[in-house]
Amino acid sequence: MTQPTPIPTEPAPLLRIAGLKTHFFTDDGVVKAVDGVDLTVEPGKTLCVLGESGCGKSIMARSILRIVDRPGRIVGGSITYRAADGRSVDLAAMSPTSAAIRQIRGSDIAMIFQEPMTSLGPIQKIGKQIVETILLHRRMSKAEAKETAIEMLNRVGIPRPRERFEAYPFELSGGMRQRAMIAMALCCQPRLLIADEPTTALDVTTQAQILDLIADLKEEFGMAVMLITHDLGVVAEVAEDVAVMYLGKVVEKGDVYSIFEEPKHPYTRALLESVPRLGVRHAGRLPAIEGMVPHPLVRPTGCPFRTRCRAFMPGICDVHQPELQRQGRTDVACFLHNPVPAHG
Amino acid sequence: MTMTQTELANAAESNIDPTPIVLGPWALVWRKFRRHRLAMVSAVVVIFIYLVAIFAEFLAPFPTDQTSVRHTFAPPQPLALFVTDADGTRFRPHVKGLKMEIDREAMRRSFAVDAERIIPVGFFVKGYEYKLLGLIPANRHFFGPLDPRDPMYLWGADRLGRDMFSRIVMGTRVSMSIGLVGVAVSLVIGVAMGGLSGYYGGWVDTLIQRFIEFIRSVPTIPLWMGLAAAIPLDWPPLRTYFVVTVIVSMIGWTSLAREVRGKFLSLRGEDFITAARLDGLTDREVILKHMVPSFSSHIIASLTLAVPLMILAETSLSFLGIGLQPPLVSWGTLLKEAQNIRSIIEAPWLLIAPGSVIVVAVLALNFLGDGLRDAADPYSN
Amino acid sequence: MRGFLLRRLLYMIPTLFLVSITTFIIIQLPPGDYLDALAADMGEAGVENTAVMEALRQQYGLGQPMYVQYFKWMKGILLEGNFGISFEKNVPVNDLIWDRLAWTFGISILTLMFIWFTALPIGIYSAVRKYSVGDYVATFFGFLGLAIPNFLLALVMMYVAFKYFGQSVGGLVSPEYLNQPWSWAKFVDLLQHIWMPIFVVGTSGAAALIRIMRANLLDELYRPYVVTARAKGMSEFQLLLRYPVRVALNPFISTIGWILPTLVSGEIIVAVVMNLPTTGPLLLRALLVQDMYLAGSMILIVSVLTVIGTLISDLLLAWVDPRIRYQ
Amino acid sequence: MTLIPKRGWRATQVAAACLALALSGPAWAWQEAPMLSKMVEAGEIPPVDERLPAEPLVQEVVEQTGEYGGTLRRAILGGGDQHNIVRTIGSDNLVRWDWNWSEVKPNIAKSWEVSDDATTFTFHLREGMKWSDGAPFGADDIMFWYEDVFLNPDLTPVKDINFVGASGPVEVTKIDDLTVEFKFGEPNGLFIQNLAYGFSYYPTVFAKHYLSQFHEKYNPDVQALVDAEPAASDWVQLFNLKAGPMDTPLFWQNPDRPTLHAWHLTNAYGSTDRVEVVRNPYYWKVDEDGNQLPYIDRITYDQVEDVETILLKAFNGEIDLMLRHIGRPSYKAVLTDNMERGKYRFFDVNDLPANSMIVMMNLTNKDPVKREVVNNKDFRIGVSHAINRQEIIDLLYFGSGYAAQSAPQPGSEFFKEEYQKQYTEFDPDLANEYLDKVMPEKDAEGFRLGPDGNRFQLIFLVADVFGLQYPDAMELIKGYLADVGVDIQVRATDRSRLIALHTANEQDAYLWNCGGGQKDAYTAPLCYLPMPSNSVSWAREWAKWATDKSTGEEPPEEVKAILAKYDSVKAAPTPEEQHDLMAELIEMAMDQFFTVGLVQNEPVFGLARNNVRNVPDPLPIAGQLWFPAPYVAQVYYEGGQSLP
Repeated sequence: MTQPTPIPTEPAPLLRIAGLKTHFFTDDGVVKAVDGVDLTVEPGKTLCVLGESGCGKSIMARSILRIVDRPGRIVGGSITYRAADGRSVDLAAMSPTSAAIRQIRGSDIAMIFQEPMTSLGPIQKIGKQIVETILLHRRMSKAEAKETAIEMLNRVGIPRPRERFEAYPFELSGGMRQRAMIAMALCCQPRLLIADEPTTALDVTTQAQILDLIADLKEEFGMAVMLITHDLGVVAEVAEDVAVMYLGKVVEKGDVYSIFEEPKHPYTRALLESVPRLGVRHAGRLPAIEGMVPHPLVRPTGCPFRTRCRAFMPGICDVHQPELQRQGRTDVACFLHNPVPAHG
Repeated sequence: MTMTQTELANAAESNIDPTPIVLGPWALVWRKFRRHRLAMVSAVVVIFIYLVAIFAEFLAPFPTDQTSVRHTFAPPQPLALFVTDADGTRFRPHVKGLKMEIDREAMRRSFAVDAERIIPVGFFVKGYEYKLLGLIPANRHFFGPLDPRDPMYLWGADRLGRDMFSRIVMGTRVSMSIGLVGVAVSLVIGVAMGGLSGYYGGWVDTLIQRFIEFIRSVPTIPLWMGLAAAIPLDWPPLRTYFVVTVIVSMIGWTSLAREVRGKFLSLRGEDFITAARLDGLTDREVILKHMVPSFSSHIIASLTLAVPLMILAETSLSFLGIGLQPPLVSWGTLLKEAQNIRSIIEAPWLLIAPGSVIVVAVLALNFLGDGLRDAADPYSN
Repeated sequence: MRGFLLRRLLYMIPTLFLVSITTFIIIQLPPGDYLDALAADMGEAGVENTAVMEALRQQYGLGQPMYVQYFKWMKGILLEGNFGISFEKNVPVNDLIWDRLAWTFGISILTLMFIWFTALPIGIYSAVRKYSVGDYVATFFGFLGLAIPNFLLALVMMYVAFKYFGQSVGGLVSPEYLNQPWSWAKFVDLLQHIWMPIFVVGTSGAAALIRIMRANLLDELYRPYVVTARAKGMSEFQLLLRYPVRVALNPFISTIGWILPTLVSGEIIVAVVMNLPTTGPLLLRALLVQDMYLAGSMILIVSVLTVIGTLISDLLLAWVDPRIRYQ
Repeated sequence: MTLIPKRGWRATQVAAACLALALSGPAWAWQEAPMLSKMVEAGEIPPVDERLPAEPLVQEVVEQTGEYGGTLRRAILGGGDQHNIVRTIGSDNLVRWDWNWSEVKPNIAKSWEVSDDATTFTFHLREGMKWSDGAPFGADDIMFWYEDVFLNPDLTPVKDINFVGASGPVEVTKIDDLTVEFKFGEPNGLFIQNLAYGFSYYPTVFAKHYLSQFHEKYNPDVQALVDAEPAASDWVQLFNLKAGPMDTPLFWQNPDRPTLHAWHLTNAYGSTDRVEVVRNPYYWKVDEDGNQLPYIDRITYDQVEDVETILLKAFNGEIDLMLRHIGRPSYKAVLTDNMERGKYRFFDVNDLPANSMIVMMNLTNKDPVKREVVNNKDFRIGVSHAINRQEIIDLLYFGSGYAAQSAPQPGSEFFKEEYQKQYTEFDPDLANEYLDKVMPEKDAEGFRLGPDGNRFQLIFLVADVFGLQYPDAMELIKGYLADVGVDIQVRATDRSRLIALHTANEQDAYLWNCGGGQKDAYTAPLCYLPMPSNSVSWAREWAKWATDKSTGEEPPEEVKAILAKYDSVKAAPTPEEQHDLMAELIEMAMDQFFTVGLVQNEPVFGLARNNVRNVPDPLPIAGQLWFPAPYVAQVYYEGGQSLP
């Protein structure tokens, strides 16, 4: 962070992540799952975090709520959350078990997960799990909480919500479960919803319904959404802002139009090329990104993407680490665009 | 993500850093196991115990049935390494002699250390004859008094003046093999029954589950007593030993079968099993080539945990007087002989020595099994 | 659910039938009969009385073929609830066992409570703080509890109680309270004695339970639903108890049904060493002297308890785990 | 059930009082225990003068006149330990042995006469003697036993050998209410001796007034009682249940049954944690000062499951007087250590069988080869010489005891050192010499071959009985015999299986002991000639033949001669003739050398709290001699209660 962040013209961001590093201290070595991420989430906007599996986007999201399982630990950076009363807190500095962070979880920032099958308590009724959340954060009686929960179930499009209130997770279909999850996440009207690949496990039709639902609710509640996905289609559909992550770093970010129209980072480009498009004929196979994601313990020196980069520049990319810098309409971390530092 | 997977084949040619070697499942198990330090230590202990069992005669300085009138209830003699006399201090392993006095009124012998009398102890000394591994005639023993007629009771002597150390060493063979043989019997029955039950399901499963429930509903001790009492008396001790082992293994196979069944049930729905079936493999092949390997590490772990149960079961049998009979020596029979107030008060070593050996062996086996179980699923966590 | 229950009840019939036959065979397996045992007792006392034997052989109907004895016995049980008489005590089996069964259940339940109250927290701790010093200590003592044969522990504890506390050993009450009606003082005396068998029997049970709880909980602790609960803002303790522990407890609930029968017959040796008025010593003695109907009835009762216990376990499991219930 | 004795007492009360007034002179002023005085005051029982017979037995005390009071605490094993009670309170027969076991004295019978030909025995009972419920005891009770129990084939399918002569069972006749006559078809010189031993309790334990209700002859409605008793299906079973033999648990499971014992049961043995017996207010013995016995109020038997617990109880001072279970050499040391804590002392017990450890080889083995070999006396001599008895004694018994054959022991009128010492010296060469005469051939491993050319092998059964470490001894014996080329296999088993096997004549050999070392040589010569027995069988088939010529197997002439000699002992009318004939018999038996005796133990011991007095020391006991039972009544506590 050599440069001061430019003073935004828009209202202050809801969440500002700066230099976040979340590392896993395993017996085999340190896995740098998140290694210096800078992001901002604007109020009422949808940010899509895009990246392959294992690029650290889920860990980054969990770091915000401080629910990273051991042996993972935040080792650097800050997560500044601006609360409704205008005060800012650094979530990264909080103890993960403190009452302060627990108040934010579920209430200010809620999260839904990719596996609706396993993300709900298996032997507790759906309704009970929602009511539990409400009672954690809102002062109301159990009966009121129940009504709120049923109302919420209704709102997320679950038919016969009063009946479903008494259902167990395994009695619901995947889509219904994800709706229930969303109901649970939104029951306290959070200001930020983090959705971690919420549609991966669902079939295509349901995926669309869920995405629509999230978009609708976002409008309705005026909340911000951080959507984590590897699916460019999803990004295209719902995103306002996009951040592309690779190996624990944001390699490019910007508004969705800029990224799609003018991707700058070779990785972003490769991602976009690998998506089949209607009306575009490919000569042979769909182009794919060469190579594999490196082993988490063997991070390449210099630019993390250099091992797979078609524009690899020996002597530069394997020596220096590119920083995220504003280039035109997006921020990008690539020496094709950024100046190469004089010394390593 | 599909794109990385499709590119696997091309990966080698591109500018790739050396990726860590991809380990096979067994290597992964071993790697995880190695990290479990307690289990590693236990593994060493268990191997040591089995070595003792194999080379028992070589390690035991005296025959198990060698009695000594002058040394009934002789206390343990500490092994000293150095001798200090007029010529200075020299390395000379020895034990001190014992002076015995008889208190006729209280009917007891009391022993005092005879500091004057030094019984030199050496390695690879000559002693009683035996067959190493049951084949090679030998008379050398790992250590013992230089003169085999001299007394040396490192762990004390029992009521007939027999050397407890030798008896425990020899008992290791019976006790530890009862565990192994018993487990082997349990394994065969358990995997067969559990496998059938879990693989076929339906009425086979119902039948076998009812059968297991039935076996388990018969209380163990009466079952043991009934079976043990039905052994004809004119059977030689070794055959009786084998039957006792089979009896002991009755407790093991049902739980193993349940475990195997559970694994089968969960595997049955897995894609790779379905794929194997669609490939036209016979049931036998599917079971042996695909299912058994995928849970064999679990089975090994449960087996390791079953061995100590068998060892303890044998001690219970011995306690009831329906287990092994003299002249066979096992830890259980040794413990039974010491199971009385008199031993606790007058000769605690009779209880402590076999008791601690059992505890150590069972502990080690349990830790080992625990470590194996933790390591058994290399993909967990 | 009703179909499930009905099916299970139906399965019980052949199992119980098989159990009754096996029981009968087991008690007949050893050569000889009660009179041989009686003769042995008399012989060891130096008493020679051959005339008595013949009279008693008729008294006990021991000359009849086995299947006749079996049918007589079963008929009595099924039609009149009459388990036959004890040869050695010469009273109906019914008069002997219920009292002792009550004691056994009492001790079993207390032991169970002891096990649960000690083992569950330790097991949970052990899982949550996996590989911590506390976990190693718990593991070590857990396995130690498993490794020490119960009867050894019983004898040593009795000796310690005698030697250092001057306590009257054996039994559940001091001699002065034997055959006395219940009073507060007797109850206090009972409490002073009863902890010992509970501890001895409980240690190995607790040890096993710690291990199982730890393993079960470790399986659950990193499941996504735990993360969900955490993301909701629940405190660690709350979410631990409400979600993973609750799920990890299921296997235990399913073993409640098993506990009674194992404690009835499983701790025979401890009961003998510690002189408890439970079914164990009675059963052992009955087996040793081939007190046929007494031994047979007790084995049968234990077996029936096991079968019923399994049923109860399955029902309980279905009750606490909706996933099973709705299958 | 409890109603009946009460009614009986009321019915007889008047008559008894009249009798007492009319017949008992006021020569004695009887004293009674304080606990009974209270009961008299409360009107629960009649005064002592009316309870005692006109001529109570005046019991000589061992040390001095005692004090009343206290509870004698003992422990009893959970099952099969009825002899624990029998031997403290059970043995009170028509006549008794004195406490030195030297002479038969009056007991329930105040006197008796024997006809010159030793066929007829007339007993005079004590006038005004009562059962423990207060009902009078008399000749009718004995006749009830004889006519309705003993002669009833359902109740007594096999007659007790003590009441059967060669020509049939004894004939008992009532002369008057206080006189009965026992008449045998031929002389029975041992009858009085036999009657003094424990088993002969039969005539005086069947209380007619109580038991007749269970007898179909006296109670036509007995079926109603049968129906009410779940443990019985007909009146015979019911009767046996209410009137079981004393040496089985049955007797001690009916607390309602009136007895003539010093204490009577308050609850049934086996059903609770403690069996308690309380003094019989009608006990018919007094001390020399006219105090009614017993001195001690009650005896408790705490039921335990394990001998170890009894030991711990003894250490804790919770055992007041006991020798059963704990008087074993191996416990001596720990008991000595805790003497101060438990406040007890030891007394000697003269338990001297013919031998404590006898190798009984089956002379009527089903296997012809084994039978041929073991029947050869040279084989048995060889075996005897091969065994190192001193080592067994040193190892197992701390050197106490001595090598001995099964023979009359020192102190016995038949003792001869040559009997005791024959073939006992340890001499493997001599053993080999004898064995070579029987089985000269050996196989490659040095084991002798039997006459059929196969290795000769005997399977020895061994059970851990008498607390004498038989299994350990057997391991040693196995080694000794292997040294002289005899292959034996040891099979440890429990007692009942051992009994089952040898009563089926399916054993080769086993270790046991044998009575007949002392006075009981006359009545229990189990190792001198083949006799039917539950536990001793070295020639079961011959013994069968001896009792019934149509069964078993005819023994060789020498054995038949011994059997005939025993008949002549029984027929001899005078003690002198009996002695001479018995001595001849023993001489013959010693020459036959039926069994190989190994060890004679030194006297064992009993334990008494320090203030327990009047304990016979040494106390003789034997299989038949149920001591100290008749003499516990005069045991007392100094201070009237057990030490705290």
